[in-house]
Amino acid sequence: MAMTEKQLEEILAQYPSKTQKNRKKHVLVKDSTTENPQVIEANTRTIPGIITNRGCAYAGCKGVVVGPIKDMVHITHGPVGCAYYTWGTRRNKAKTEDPDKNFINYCFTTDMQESDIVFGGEKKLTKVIDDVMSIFKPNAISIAATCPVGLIGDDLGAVARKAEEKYGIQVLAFNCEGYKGVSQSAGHHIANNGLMQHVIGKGALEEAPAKYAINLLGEYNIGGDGWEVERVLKEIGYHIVTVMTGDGKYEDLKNAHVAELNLVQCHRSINYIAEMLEIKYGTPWLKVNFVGVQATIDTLRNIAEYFGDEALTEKTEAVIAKELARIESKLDQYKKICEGKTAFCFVGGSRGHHYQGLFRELGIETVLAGYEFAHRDDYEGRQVIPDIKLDADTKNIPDLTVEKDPERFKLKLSPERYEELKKKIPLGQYCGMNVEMKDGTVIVDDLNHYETEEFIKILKPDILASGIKDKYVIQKMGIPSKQLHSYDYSGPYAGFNGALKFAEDICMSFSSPTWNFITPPWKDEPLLTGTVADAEGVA
Amino acid sequence: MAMTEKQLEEILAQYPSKTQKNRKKHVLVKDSTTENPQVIEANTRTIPGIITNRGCAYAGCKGVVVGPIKDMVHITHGPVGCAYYTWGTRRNKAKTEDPDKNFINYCFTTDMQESDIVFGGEKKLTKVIDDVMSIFKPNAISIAATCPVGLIGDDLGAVARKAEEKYGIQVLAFNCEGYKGVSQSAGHHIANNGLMQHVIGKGALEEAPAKYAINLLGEYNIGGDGWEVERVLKEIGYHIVTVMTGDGKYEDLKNAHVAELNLVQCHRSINYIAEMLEIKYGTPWLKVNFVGVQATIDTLRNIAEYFGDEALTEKTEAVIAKELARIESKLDQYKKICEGKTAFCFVGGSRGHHYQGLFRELGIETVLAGYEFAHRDDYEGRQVIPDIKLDADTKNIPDLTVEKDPERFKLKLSPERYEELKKKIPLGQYCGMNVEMKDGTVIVDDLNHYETEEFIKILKPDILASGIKDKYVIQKMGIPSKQLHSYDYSGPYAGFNGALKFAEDICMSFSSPTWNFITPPWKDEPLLTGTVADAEGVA
Amino acid sequence: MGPENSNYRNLNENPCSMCMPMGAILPFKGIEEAMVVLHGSQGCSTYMRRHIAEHFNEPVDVGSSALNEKGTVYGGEGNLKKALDNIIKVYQPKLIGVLTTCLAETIGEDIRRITTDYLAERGLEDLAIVPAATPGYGGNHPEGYFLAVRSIVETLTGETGTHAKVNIIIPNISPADVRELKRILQLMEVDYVLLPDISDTLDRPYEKPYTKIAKGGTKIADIKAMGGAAATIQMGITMADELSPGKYLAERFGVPLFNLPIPIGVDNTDLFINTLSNITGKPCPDGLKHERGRLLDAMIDSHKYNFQGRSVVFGEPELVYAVAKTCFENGIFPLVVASGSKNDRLGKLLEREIELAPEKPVILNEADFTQIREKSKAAGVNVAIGHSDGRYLTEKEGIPLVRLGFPIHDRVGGQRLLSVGYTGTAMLLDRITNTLLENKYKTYRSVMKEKYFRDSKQRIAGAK
Amino acid sequence: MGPENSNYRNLNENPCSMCMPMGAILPFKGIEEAMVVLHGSQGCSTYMRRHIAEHFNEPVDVGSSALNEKGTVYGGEGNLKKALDNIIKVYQPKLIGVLTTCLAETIGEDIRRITTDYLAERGLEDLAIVPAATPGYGGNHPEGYFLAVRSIVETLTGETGTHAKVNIIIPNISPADVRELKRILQLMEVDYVLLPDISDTLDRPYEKPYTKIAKGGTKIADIKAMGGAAATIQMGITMADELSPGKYLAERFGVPLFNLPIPIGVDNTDLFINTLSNITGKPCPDGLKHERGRLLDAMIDSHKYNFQGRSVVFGEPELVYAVAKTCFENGIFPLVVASGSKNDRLGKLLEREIELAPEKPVILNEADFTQIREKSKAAGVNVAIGHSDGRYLTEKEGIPLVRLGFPIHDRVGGQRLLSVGYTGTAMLLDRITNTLLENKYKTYRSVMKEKYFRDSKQRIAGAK
Repeated sequence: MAMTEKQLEEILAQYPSKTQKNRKKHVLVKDSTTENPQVIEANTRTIPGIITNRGCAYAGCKGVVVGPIKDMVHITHGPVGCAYYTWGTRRNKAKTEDPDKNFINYCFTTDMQESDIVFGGEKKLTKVIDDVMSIFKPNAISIAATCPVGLIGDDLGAVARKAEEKYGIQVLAFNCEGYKGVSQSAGHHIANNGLMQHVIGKGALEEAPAKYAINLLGEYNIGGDGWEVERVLKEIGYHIVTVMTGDGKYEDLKNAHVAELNLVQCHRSINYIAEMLEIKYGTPWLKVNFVGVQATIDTLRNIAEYFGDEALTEKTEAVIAKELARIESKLDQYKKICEGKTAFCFVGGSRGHHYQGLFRELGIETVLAGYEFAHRDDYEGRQVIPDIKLDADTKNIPDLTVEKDPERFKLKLSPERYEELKKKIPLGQYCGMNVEMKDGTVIVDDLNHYETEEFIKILKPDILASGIKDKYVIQKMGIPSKQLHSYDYSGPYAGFNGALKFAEDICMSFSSPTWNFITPPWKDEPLLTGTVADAEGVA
Repeated sequence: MAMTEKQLEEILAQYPSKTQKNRKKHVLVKDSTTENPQVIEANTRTIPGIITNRGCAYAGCKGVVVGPIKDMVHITHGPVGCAYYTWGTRRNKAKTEDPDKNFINYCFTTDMQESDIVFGGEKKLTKVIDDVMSIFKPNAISIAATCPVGLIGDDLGAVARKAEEKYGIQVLAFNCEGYKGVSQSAGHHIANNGLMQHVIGKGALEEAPAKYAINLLGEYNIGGDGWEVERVLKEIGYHIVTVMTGDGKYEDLKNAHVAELNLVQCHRSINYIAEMLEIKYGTPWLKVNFVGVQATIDTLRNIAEYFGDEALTEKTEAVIAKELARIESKLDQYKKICEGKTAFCFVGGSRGHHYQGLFRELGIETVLAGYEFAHRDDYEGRQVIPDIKLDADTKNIPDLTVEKDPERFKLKLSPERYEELKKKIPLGQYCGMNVEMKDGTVIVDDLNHYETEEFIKILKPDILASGIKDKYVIQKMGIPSKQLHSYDYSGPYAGFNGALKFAEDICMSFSSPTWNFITPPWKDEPLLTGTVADAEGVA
Repeated sequence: MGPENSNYRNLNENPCSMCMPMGAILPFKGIEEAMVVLHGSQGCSTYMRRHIAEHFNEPVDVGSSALNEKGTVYGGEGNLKKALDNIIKVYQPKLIGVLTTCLAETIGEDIRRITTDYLAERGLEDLAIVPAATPGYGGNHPEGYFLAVRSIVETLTGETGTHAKVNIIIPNISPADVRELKRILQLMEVDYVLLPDISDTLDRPYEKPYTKIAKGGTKIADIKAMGGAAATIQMGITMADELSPGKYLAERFGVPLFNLPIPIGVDNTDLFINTLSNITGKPCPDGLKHERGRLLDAMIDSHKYNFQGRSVVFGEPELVYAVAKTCFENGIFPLVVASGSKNDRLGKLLEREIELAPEKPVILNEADFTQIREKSKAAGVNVAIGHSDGRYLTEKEGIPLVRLGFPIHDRVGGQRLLSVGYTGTAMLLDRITNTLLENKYKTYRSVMKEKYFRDSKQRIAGAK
Repeated sequence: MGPENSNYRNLNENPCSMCMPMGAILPFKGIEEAMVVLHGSQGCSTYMRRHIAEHFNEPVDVGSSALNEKGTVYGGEGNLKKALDNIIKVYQPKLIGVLTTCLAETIGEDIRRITTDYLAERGLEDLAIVPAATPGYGGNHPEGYFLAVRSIVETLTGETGTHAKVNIIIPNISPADVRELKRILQLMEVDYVLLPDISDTLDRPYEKPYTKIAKGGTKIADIKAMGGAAATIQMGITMADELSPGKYLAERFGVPLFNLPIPIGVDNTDLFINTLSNITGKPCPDGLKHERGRLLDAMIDSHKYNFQGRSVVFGEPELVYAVAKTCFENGIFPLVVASGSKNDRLGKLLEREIELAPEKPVILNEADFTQIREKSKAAGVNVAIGHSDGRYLTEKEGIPLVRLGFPIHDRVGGQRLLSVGYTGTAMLLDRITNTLLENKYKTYRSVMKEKYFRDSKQRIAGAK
């Protein structure tokens, strides 16, 4: 079922006129026949009063990027709520080699009180760092600011520096107050800058300790995704220097500079670092996608292509063949259940794009997709980056400019080889989501509850992939929902095993007999119809 | 609070006259001033329609005595119910050295159907034995008959003999049909005879493998009682040949003849065997009581006295001192809560007697006591045995006559030493419960629900020690109940630790704030009295 | 889908059922001022009182004729009459159920004659005595239950004028369930006779003074008039016709019978509500519709967790049917459906559900727990639903048990477990779903470790 | 018995509370046709919606003024008005709650003025806007909850004629609890206004078509008339006077206030029932008396198991008080009583119970789970009662958790948990007792082994 421009206009017509005008730029009905590629507005201010699914800069910085680093203590400087709200909620898994150095299940906050707001919170923060050091002795500490911190002028940097001097460990201060930028995207940027500036490259390694050394960027190990990806990569023979940041370690992160290649899974949250790593250390980055069987296969082949080693290529094919043999027939079973169905796919990061491929493999067409906090390049491809006009909110996020590291820069590829590879594999490239979507499908930036409902009424999808905030709106409308933030406590969904698990979980929604009951019999059916046969009437 | 004869008569007057006459003989108000000791009728037929707490012969044989032997498979031959009802309900604990030879958690039955009743159940029983042998390979098997088996003429003995021939293990047949005798006491007798005739003395041992070898008879390890007793006995230095039958082993039982002394805990259920062991093997028996601190101490000293070894006596005193030091102050705390309270103590076996001492140690006076299935000697002492007239029901239980074993009989004590010891310790003696009860207290044989209620109304006890069948009658009357059959899933209550645990559990009933609520405020109190103070009235 | 032949061996090892008179006692406990006597060995009464008391945590007075060896030779008539004398004097009941046992049936006691004679001899015109032949080998406790209800109706119900009441005949469900049925009937404004009604008698409030027979229970006058009712709704679809009280009322008095499942699950509850509407012409009230909506909402919220459930359902056939159906509705697909009874209807009734299910369950008749355990293990069951004896499935196989039915002796509140109607179904489902979730979280680390770190010693943190 | 000084360190490690606006959102969800807007960063609204939705499994639409850096400099008035415009257009609410956040309060936004201006500018006479100042640092979510209710009353309630209704002001309890209170009020034949009423709005039935704002909630007209009520019963004894809506109604309109605990436990429920009787002159009906009797009966049946309970109770002070009291009543003596809030009433209110208890509990104010865990471990606690975050007590210390309160995110059915009134108390107690029993059976073998066979390799079978 496709969407007409008229239907779209009717939906938007319910808004006040200013809002209508604004939202119109954030919604496209895909049309590949236009003279110029379609433009979508993204990464602009959220309209007040729209029930957006977006979060804030603190969420992007502490919640997404910095939080999963397991051997650091992450202190939320602010009133108690914000720390609480990021406690375990992203389901970033982490295994522990050293149980005393895994703080992933902990939540630390200065729990600022009214007096701290009035008199300043630096003192309390300093004491909290003292507490943390005396109890936990982490390898490093991060401090994330919430809204009031910037407003009352607490100098996190100064507190952090003093603590660094006192304890001889790194204390990273992130000024990621919630009001900064227009979404969590600002927080990713702030986090990336901080990690780049203070952590990466601080390690002692000059060279990778093994062949085929790679970093996995933008993989947060939700539900164990990263573990599945690592399983396959290790089997082929890659050495993973660091994962940013799912099940990630501060100690590994410091040596990210030694990798031969950076894999970028979530483009939005981590492309800053990928870019800077290339400039500073000469490490190219490759856009990868481990969501979906074919995407995983393509990705594995692309990585092998990059290294250009015959044995590696052979091993890659062998692993692909083995994995396929193991899962294909099971997937086919699931496909029978899914075939012909349609989905909405609205998530943050790159998932709004990635999961379309996996849906397609199951026979499910994505009829509407979008991102919570993307920039235009996530939709239209990186080629539009030069054309993007930055608004004031984005400009306010300090940009980090890096240069070639005089000692550690190492060209991993000759410029010729680079250009040659670029034609074959997405080296330093990302084409965005839009190009892969069919004409007539809908692309929506920053979808809200109202629009969700309206689009559902028109497009009548069979399933919605989204988050918990809209999950119950969707289900109350009688449509199964698949949470792609927390996977409904399931997962992993990445790689081969993940595709299978995803297929299983999606089929669950279609197969569960529960959905047979959503129309009460007294509304649509006469009394006793279809059931009276069960009753044994004896007159 | 004591009971007058008049009150007693009023209670019994509610019965039809025949019943009244009968029951009168089963109830005494203790009076030590009578010329001759008071006589109580016991072990006579239960009056139909009285809500007795007694069970049947099957319960006494399979449920009590034979069932706890852990390395045997016990098959209930009958319809499914009787097997089910004895499945785990006695809480006989058993530890396992060999997990494949502990069947305590299992329940086996031939599950007789109507056709088996019509055509006979021997075939099915034979097949069930085949099943058991092929699956479990036990060291021995018992078969217990339920009501219909005897009536339809199944020859258990014949089936058992054939199975013994086929499998080369012992298969013991017990004709313990439910209608035999007047209570479970008949079943004890049947079980005792069977074990004596077929198991004890069949072992290879000629001598005890260690010094101070004893058997512990009539200890069923409910809630772990036997473990606590064994703990103390072993610490002193006794070697326990076998326990009959709590946590007991068929393999050990076979060598029961080598012990130097038999300890009899539950007089009622096991005195037959104790007597026969003395006749056949020359092993004296000592009445012991491990319920209560002083009783345990007395018992330990008596045993030491029997062996007459100085080191043993010293070790006994050392253990007593150590245990006392450990528990005394705690017991004193509990005693403060219990002091001055009164109890009913009505249980089977010897517990109606034993627990009175433990109650007394806590400051609780027993104002009514009795047994479910005792004989007169359990009340009045073994000296009345010659005077007891056996009724037809008891006579129907075949008596086993044993003689000196020509090879294995060994006089453990010279007749002189025996007589000398008898003056100091209860060797071969039991004085019964009555002698220890105070004047004015009530002694009831085969107490029923109606009488329980009536006695409660008059004697207003603070706690009732009884079983689960009357537990809820008691509690509905607003009085705490302590189950002394299954210990309310608590225990152990024997020995030093047990006394402490019992004290704790009893205090629980007195201390639990729950009992403060048993009168609804709208019945006895004006609205809002005592509680309105909590409400903050602002007019 | 016929049941598996359960009699692959003769041994019943760890039984999943009790005997007939045990089941027959229960309905008598749900009639006003009633007592019951077992004609047989006193042990029968003692064992059954013990087990019933342990489940309900209530006094359970059951008399016995205390037959002894002499009785087996000369007959038990004298004993039974004595028992009746004593019980009448002390309890003053309005009705006495007289049940036989293995012993009485094997020696051929004619309790109908004895009790008829007794009433005549004693001139007790106001007392009703209901005899029922329930030998332990004649069936299991569920059959005993229905037979007793049928005997009650056969003995008491007579010719009467027609009236608008609906007979509601129920199986062995919890007092809380009975109260919930009564609440629904009240919401539906249905005038009814519910038989038997244990809601007060076997879950009686603490109250002074203690009375020997609990207040409450179905009124005898109401039972007498059941033949004139507008219809009978009987929750007894798994029961044979000869045990069916509803069938008797239909055949003898022409009362239309609607034989329905216990209203657990959406379909079963819809059927109950719709049948009531059909009989009375009264619509489903808004309040109930909301409860239904809330149940659906709960089912949707839990459907992904439930779909990971692989269940074994065991116990009394009537309850097993309703619960299995509910499991099917929620994707908690039953892989083992077991009852200790001889019952060939259970499997047939589930045929449609089984056909649509992704895996076919094993239907076990005359099952013991050894079979149930073996089949559950083989099928990869991850949740058990049934009475307390299923705890062995947890202990031996790690399969968590959702306690439901009779008996529940290792937890409190079996009498307060609510599972019928829309609201009760939601409560039952929450218990099942949360059991699945608890087990999932408990085993998460080991599962992930097995999958991704089999060969390492690394520990995994951060579950959920 | 003063609380322990919890601030022995500055670090809050694993918090036991959320922030003020989180609590303030909830009451607005219990008013008919109401919406709520957070004035601040959009992240606040997103986080809180996420957490509320996860607990209730319901849609939770909460607007945000989406303030950005510019707003922090020039003020957020424009954004807030835009937010109101959009919400009014799309949701057409009858009432909008406007709550501040850390950001709005730190920059000093005057929402009372802004919203007053807004209504005037737009000419929206039928719309009510309730502003409430709820900075994240101003208290925790329980304080936010009561402050919001007080703001609602302060804004809406006006002079009115007296009437016979009773105001029932309730804290954050489950929708099932609210329904149970309403059932009790109906049984007592009390005419009432219950504020806020989330029983339908945050536990709404599946129903077609979907409506943006759930049906149900307290009627605005009723709230307006609360000043004329016969009395107020407020379940908010742990709350400071300045947060007390009932106190306001008493002082402003002279409505007599009965500030009571949540009716969990016998005493607390008696107090509620008796207060209702006292106000209305109506007696406690038989049905309720039976429920009370059944609760007592259940308490007696479980008292030995309960007496072995050593509990930690944590969460929102009002719930903690009622549950701790219930634990005292049943001998499940609380050894740690903890709330994340600053609250000096909790310990004082429990003084009498503490005095009678065999061991004195630790009262923790402004507690985090690290403290709760340490104190629970030290006290040998064997059962925890509180919301899902207490699962760490299970994971780290093996203390089983009875889930109760808000939030419950690792099990289903938090919205259906029933704990108030006599029947609810029995259900809560069964959950606690069975948790104790389950744990006891699970650890029985190891306990016995430790005690009797420490030095042997013997395994123990035959538990129970």
